[in-house]
Amino acid sequence: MSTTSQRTDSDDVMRLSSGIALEEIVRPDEGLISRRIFTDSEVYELEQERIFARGWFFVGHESEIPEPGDLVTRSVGTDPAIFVRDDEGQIRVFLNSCRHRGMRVCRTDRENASFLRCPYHGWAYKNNGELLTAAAESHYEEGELDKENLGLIPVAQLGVHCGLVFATWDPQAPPLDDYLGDMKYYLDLIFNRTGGVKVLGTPQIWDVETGWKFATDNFTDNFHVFSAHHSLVELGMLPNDPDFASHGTMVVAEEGHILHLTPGAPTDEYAFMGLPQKLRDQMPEHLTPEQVAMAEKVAYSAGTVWPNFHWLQLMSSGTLGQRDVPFLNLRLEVPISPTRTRMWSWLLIDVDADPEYEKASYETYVRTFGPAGIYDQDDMENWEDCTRASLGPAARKHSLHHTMGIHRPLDESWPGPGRAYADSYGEMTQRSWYSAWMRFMTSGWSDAQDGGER
Amino acid sequence: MSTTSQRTDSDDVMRLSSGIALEEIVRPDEGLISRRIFTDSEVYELEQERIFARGWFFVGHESEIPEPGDLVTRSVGTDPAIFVRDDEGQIRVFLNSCRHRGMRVCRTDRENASFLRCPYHGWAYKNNGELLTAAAESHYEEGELDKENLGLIPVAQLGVHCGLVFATWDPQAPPLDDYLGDMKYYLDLIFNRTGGVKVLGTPQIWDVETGWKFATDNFTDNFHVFSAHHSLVELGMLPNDPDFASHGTMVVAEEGHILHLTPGAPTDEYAFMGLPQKLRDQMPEHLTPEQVAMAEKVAYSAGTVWPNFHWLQLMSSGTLGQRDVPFLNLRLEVPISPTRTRMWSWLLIDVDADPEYEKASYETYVRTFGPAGIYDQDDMENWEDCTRASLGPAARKHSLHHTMGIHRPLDESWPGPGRAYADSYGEMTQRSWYSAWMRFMTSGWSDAQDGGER
Amino acid sequence: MSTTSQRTDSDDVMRLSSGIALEEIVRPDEGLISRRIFTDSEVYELEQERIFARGWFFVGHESEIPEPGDLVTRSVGTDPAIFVRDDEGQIRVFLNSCRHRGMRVCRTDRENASFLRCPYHGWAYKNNGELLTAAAESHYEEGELDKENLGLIPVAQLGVHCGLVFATWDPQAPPLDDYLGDMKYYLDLIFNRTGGVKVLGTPQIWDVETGWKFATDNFTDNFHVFSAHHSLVELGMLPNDPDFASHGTMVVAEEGHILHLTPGAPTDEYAFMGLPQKLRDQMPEHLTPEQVAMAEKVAYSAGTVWPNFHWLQLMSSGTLGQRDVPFLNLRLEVPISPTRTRMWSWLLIDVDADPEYEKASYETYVRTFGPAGIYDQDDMENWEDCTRASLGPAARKHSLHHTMGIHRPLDESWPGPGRAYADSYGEMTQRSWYSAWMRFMTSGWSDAQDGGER
Amino acid sequence: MSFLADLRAQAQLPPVLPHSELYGRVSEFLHHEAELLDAYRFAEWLELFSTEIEYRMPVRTTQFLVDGEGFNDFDFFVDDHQTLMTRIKRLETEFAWAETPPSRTRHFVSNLRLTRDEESGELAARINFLVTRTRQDLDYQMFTGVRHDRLIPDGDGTSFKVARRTILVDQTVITATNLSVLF
Amino acid sequence: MSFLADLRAQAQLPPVLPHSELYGRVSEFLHHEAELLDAYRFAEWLELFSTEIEYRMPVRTTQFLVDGEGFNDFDFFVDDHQTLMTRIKRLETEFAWAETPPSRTRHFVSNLRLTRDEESGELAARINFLVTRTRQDLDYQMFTGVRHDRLIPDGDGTSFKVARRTILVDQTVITATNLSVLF
Amino acid sequence: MSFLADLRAQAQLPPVLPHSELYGRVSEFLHHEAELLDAYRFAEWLELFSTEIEYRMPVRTTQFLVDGEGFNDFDFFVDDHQTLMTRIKRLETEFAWAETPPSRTRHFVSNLRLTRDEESGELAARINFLVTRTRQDLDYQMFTGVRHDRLIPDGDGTSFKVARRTILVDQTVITATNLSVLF
Ligand code: FES
Ligand code: FES
Ligand code: FES
Ligand SMILES: [Fe+3]
Ligand SMILES: [Fe+3]
Ligand SMILES: [Fe+3]
Repeated sequence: MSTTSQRTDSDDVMRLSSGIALEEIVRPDEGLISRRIFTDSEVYELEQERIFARGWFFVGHESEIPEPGDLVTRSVGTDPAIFVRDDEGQIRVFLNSCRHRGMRVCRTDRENASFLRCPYHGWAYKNNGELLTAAAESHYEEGELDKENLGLIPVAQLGVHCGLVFATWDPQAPPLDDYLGDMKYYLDLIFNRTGGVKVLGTPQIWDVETGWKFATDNFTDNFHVFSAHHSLVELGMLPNDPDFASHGTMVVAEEGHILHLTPGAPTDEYAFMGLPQKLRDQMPEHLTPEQVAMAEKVAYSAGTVWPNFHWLQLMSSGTLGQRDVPFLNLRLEVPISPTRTRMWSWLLIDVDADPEYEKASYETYVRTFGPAGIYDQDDMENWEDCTRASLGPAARKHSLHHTMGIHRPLDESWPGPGRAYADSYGEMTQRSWYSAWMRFMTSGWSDAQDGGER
Repeated sequence: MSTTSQRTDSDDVMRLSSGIALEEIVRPDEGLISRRIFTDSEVYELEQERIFARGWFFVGHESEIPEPGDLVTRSVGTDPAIFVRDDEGQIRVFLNSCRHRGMRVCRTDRENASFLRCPYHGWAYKNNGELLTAAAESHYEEGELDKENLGLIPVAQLGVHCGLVFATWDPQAPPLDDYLGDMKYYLDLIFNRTGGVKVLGTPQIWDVETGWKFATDNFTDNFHVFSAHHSLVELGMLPNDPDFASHGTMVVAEEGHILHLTPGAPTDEYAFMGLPQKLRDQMPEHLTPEQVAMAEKVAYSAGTVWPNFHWLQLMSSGTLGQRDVPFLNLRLEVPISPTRTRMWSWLLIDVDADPEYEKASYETYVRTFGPAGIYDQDDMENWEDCTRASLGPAARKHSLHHTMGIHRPLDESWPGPGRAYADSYGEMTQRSWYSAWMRFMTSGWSDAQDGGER
Repeated sequence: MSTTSQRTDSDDVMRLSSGIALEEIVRPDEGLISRRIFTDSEVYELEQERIFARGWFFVGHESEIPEPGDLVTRSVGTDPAIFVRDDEGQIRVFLNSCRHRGMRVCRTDRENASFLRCPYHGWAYKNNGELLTAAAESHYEEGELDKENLGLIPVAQLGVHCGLVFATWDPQAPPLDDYLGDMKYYLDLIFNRTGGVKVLGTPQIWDVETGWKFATDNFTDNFHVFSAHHSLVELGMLPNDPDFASHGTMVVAEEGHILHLTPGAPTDEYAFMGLPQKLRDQMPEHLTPEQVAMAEKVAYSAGTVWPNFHWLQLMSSGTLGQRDVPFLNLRLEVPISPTRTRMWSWLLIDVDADPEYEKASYETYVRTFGPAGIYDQDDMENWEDCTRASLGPAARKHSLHHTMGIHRPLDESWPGPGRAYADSYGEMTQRSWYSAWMRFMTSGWSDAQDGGER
Repeated sequence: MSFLADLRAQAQLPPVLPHSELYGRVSEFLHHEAELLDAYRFAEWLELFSTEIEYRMPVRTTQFLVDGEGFNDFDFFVDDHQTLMTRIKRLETEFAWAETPPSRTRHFVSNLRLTRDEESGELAARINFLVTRTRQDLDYQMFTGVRHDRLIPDGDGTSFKVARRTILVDQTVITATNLSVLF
Repeated sequence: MSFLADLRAQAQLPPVLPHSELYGRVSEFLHHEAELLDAYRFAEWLELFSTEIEYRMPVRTTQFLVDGEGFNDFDFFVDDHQTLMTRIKRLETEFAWAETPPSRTRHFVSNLRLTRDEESGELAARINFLVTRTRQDLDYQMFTGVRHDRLIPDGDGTSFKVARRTILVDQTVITATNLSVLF
Repeated sequence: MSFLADLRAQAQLPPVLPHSELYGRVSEFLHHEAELLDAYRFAEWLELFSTEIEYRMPVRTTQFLVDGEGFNDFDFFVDDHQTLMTRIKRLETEFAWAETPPSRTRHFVSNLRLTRDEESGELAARINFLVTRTRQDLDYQMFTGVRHDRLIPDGDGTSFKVARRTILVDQTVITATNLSVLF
């Protein structure tokens, strides 16, 4: 649905058609975010154009399509896409829609193909996107069929960092390298710590009846664990200490790119993300000494590349009486409607992991996270019930409160880039996320990514 | 969805974004109401702001939460709410949404609780709404957490009449006492006739695929019975006389607050609402002589407190060959979408009723009304098929016809307040309802409730 | 939902509320049609008013209601309608909505009735639409109930050609005869070829999760067959020649009224639409010699009366090893939402067909077309996947390509009316369809139907 | 509620096993009954019920498990033989609009468990039910839950009468318009 | 319609009871058949049908009950052995797009009733069917109704062939895109 | 995947027929198990499982049929006895929010097929499952698929323990919020 929301130059604010200005109802600096933006369909439609048609989005990991012709189907933003390695070995991402009549060209989740033939009329594309043959070509008169320009529609830009493939539909977007900026330092810390990481198997995908931002908001939130996952506290599988996950650092690497790095119990087991010694030993080769020192103090980390891509580097146990085991999980929220979101979740493993560790990491992830995970399932319940409570005309006049740490001083001693804050309980990261959201919603690219939390 | 509907001061009408003025398509004085307003999503969205965020809504009956800590979950307007008796015994109504991240704080239909703990991060509220503890409180810097002002959001105003609890989200709304005005006289007649009434058990709740106003329109409509419930005529359970329910009075107590009072067969059995003698004997103690005389002539009554709360005081039988038994039923329509509505239905019983009568009244209600009732189920069929026939672009250009009794003279002899009309077949009540609807849709509170049917 | 889309006189284009002009994104002359118009809800809402409230729509065939009182329920445009033969034998079409409170008056798919009684309050209408009795008539005061003017709402205009009944809700629409114009020549060719055609049994009805125009676009598309129905090529039931269905003629009879006439294999079996000799022999009696000569070269024909009515005159086989048999199929798309469409499909048979041929034609149709047909089921898959690939904010910025035959010269030798093109592979017909769509969407009736493809 | 305790007590009795004749006959009986309902053969259906039938569907609410299963003191159905008869006669008029024209229902009888009280000879049958409904041109609606029947032998003991039926629905909010369907 | 009368006549025969061997074998046969369909083993599935198979799904309309059950003179399926074979061969090509990539269907066989014509030895089996379908990343679609099969003993009499199948759907409007699914 | 080959091999064994005592006992066992789950009697439910239980639900993807049924190397569940115990203990806390307050589930056990390995005496039971869920005031959610169980005789041989359970879901995208439900 289109809307008449517009930026009025006269007063320089973004007004919804009801006259409400986004600037009035979303005030990240004060930690006040209106419930309205989480469920409103006009805001949702604006997001499609201003965020999902413009931003950088995670597509997948290089390791998912190792061989020429390997192909999986994905979403880029909210558009269906093909993530393929072409016959030359180059990674490409295309809109999954035939240039002719718009048919989904690839209709499986995964296959290996040198060319893709559209079922409708048979247009055939090479896996590098070129149009090989149209249908009934001889029936086009001269000049009617510009085959050169009718290949699959590629994303406007594609970028890879640590094997993580991102893409944007916007040619005006800054290059990925600039977009990630100081976040690369932390992506390296997580994804480049050893001789590389790879995706295990296939992602889990499931739909949750939630506005997408309720899910997104949850990922760098460390202090929900004690309550939201209190069943595990009750079972003795999490420390019975409300502050247990607070002894770390929260970082705003760039506006909207946010993370925390948090130590576990003060034992060697929880050092270096809990990785096996063999993998720990690889770190100095791949990380700077500063990063290695940082990694030593990390058992738990979550980060968000704005807007909807997250990593979870966690240690947990899915089994009473068993030790915590680390795993590295990637997450993506793809909005389906104002109140429905598709969740994607991948498990990564260090390529040099031993089989026993890989198995333990795999089983721990599956048991604790993903739709059947004994942690994750309660998160979804929260997102859905937040959504349902934010739909009515009374509720949407009220703000959520993200005020924790508004006055917290910067941790000037932090060696890494970005704005760091001691104590990994806080809402600095979410405020930064909503600041970035406001930039996207109200500005063009030129001013969408400068500055920090004011 | 937001809209650009607005009141244009220049021509002083409320225009939809298509340019259509509500004043043109809704003309209660002429009995012409456009099908458009029953299913249109822009009208629905306007209703959310202009009616459901502003009006007075039935929440429940005091007897549903007799003990401190008793709590049931409800809707107030279209927002989720908690209806609770606090530890001091005071009745309170709150938005069911945590001040922190908006989570539904109470997630059952009923419980008894001294405090409510939010699952997400653990904020705990006392049952009087005060915030007892937030999460990770020590991680807030000074001034970041204003606990005093972060209690559950109460309704703006709460009012009780005859144990019926009403609430509004609008601080500008007139007090309930003023809002009900002359309707209190009739509420007293029904709900204060004996030593009090109480809710039996729990409400029935069910969803109907109808625009909410098709249901609302039906409640004071007495002349649908002979056709809509003709199966009961056929079985001999209703008189085979199309005029059988017409020998009463229709009253517009205040604009939008409407009712009828209708006698049954001219026997003692149908006098005084058909109540057992023991209860009839209580009437003089609770009602004025004028009201007692009125009650004597009532077997059937239905009334609406604008917009969506109704009583049904009826006598019927769910069983071939068995006598009619009275019951007192409360109804509420809560819109879910332009074409979907949640129906709530409560059964009340006089507190001094004998067990046998209570049982008979209960069984009669369950068998005849509610979703499985042999009367009610046919009403829902009508509402749904009215809705489906009113969706198309041709249908919505045409008006429904509520013209019966436009020229009917006032019954000047009527002893009670309000505008009364002899003959309880007529559409005076619905016209008044739509007049009130127009006031709410087009005006502020100052002019939303004066005047009468012109 | 209403919108603020409007034609701005200043720049004389039709702008969506986002500012996009339809004229920019739909350019039939260039064969460029934006994906946006296929799934956008603002466009959908505009279509309701500008197309479905104004156009001429197929209602049914006279033979479906042969006897007085025969009645079937239909859609006219997107409004529910009653298609009835009154007691005088006259065919009538009414909005299926009671004048009183809007109830569906007829609630079956088919019945025979002299009058229709509304379930809600019992208003009774004669099958010519007149209001016979209202409810509680004696309770209306004088002048309150204008029975003369409260009959069922008839369509504004009704027209019949070759037994095909069309109707429009728009009194300003040109008469059917003018609207069909030169298309009548071809309708005669198909529907008046023998001593008449009649509907067999009852239509098949099913819902497809597609924008309606993706389905509509497919009907005069001849060159999809080789790919979309390639399973039948593989089985040897279609020629293994991509050009096999190209040797005919495409005709734009009037802007938007389009068809193709295509020969089959060059044998007598495929001449004269493959009809049995007995029926072929009737042709000279009903058609002009020119038309008979035309019919001789037709095995396959599909045509569209703008916007959503189609015929399919085809020869096919549902059984390996069995000969092709002809059938005549009527189709209608009724939009339910921007992405959902109800499909109607009727089978016609020549009234003078022998039982064996009728049976063979019937079985062939059922096995090959309709929801279980081994051809048709793959078409629906295409429409749904086109729809799903056209929803996102990236996809909707891109156009579909209907460029085949843009420069194709007219076939000046064609004896029939309209603009004809040799070669029945081409997108001339669809471009004409979208030109008509643009006229309807942007103009009033006076200029909605002149001119041709520029 | 007390009726739940009663139902639970019956469920504790040793099961009559599926390969037994008794289970077979009860299974056939319940399938036959379902067929009668779906075929609008209501009068025949009612003949399968004892004149003492207690037919009940309690209202359910969402409560914490510690507070019970959410069946409180209210019902959607509380019928006896005469009221069921009334419902059926009503359906047979041409004016019961909720079922005129008729819905198409399908009663799926699943997971039959059977117990027998050795002393009284009474049988307790419980099933998982799935009832689908479509009417006019509308999409499916659905009802699920557990149904507990007390059966008493009838005639020569090879057939039965339903003496008590308790229908425990899964939904707290009936999302399917109305309960014009029998269970 | 006449075929309905025929089906009703068969249903009047005394039931073969669920604990009997015959019922057990028919039950196993129908479950086996359902499994073959859901596992895309179409050729094996067709082997369970007599070469004389009449396979039919009539179109349903909403009518008043007094006017019948709404099955009029039109069908969604009217197949014989050769046309079923054609469907199956088609599904085995890689180009039957409605099922390429394949849907995931699940055929639930419920409420089996069985009768046997003592004279001819022919069996009539009727079930309530629920068929669910999901394909690609889409949500569920659903089909329900009653299916009537005429079975003839096969081989040593312990297995069967389906000689006639009549599929009576509950919906008048198929809300599930198409009927690329077999029943 | 190799586990599919294993399951297919078992399915090739001759069927234990529905009228047999063994089938009857397995049927009763599975219905009993389903009832325990729907009644939140999780501890009793787990007693029906061998301590060696392998409990698994693989993730499914849409692939062309020639590429297989779409079960690749990832799971939604990969549990053993100790992890199932952990899930159950968790559900018994009052803080497992996804099930506090509890969902109302209904497990429909359908199309039971049973085979027996003559040598080992092990049983393989496969069913079509339909699980419906409603919670709070929400509409139905649904899960379907095939479930393969390896059963081993327990005690005097009249009951069983589940030694391996493989749950093959039909959906590639779980459209039902989460998998807080057990199968
Ligand atoms: S839509 Fe792809 S070839 Fe026509
Ligand atoms: S949402 Fe309630 S405590 Fe955070
Ligand atoms: S709605 Fe038809 S009679 Fe009242
Ligand atoms: Fe969490
Ligand atoms: Fe009524
Ligand atoms: Fe086709």
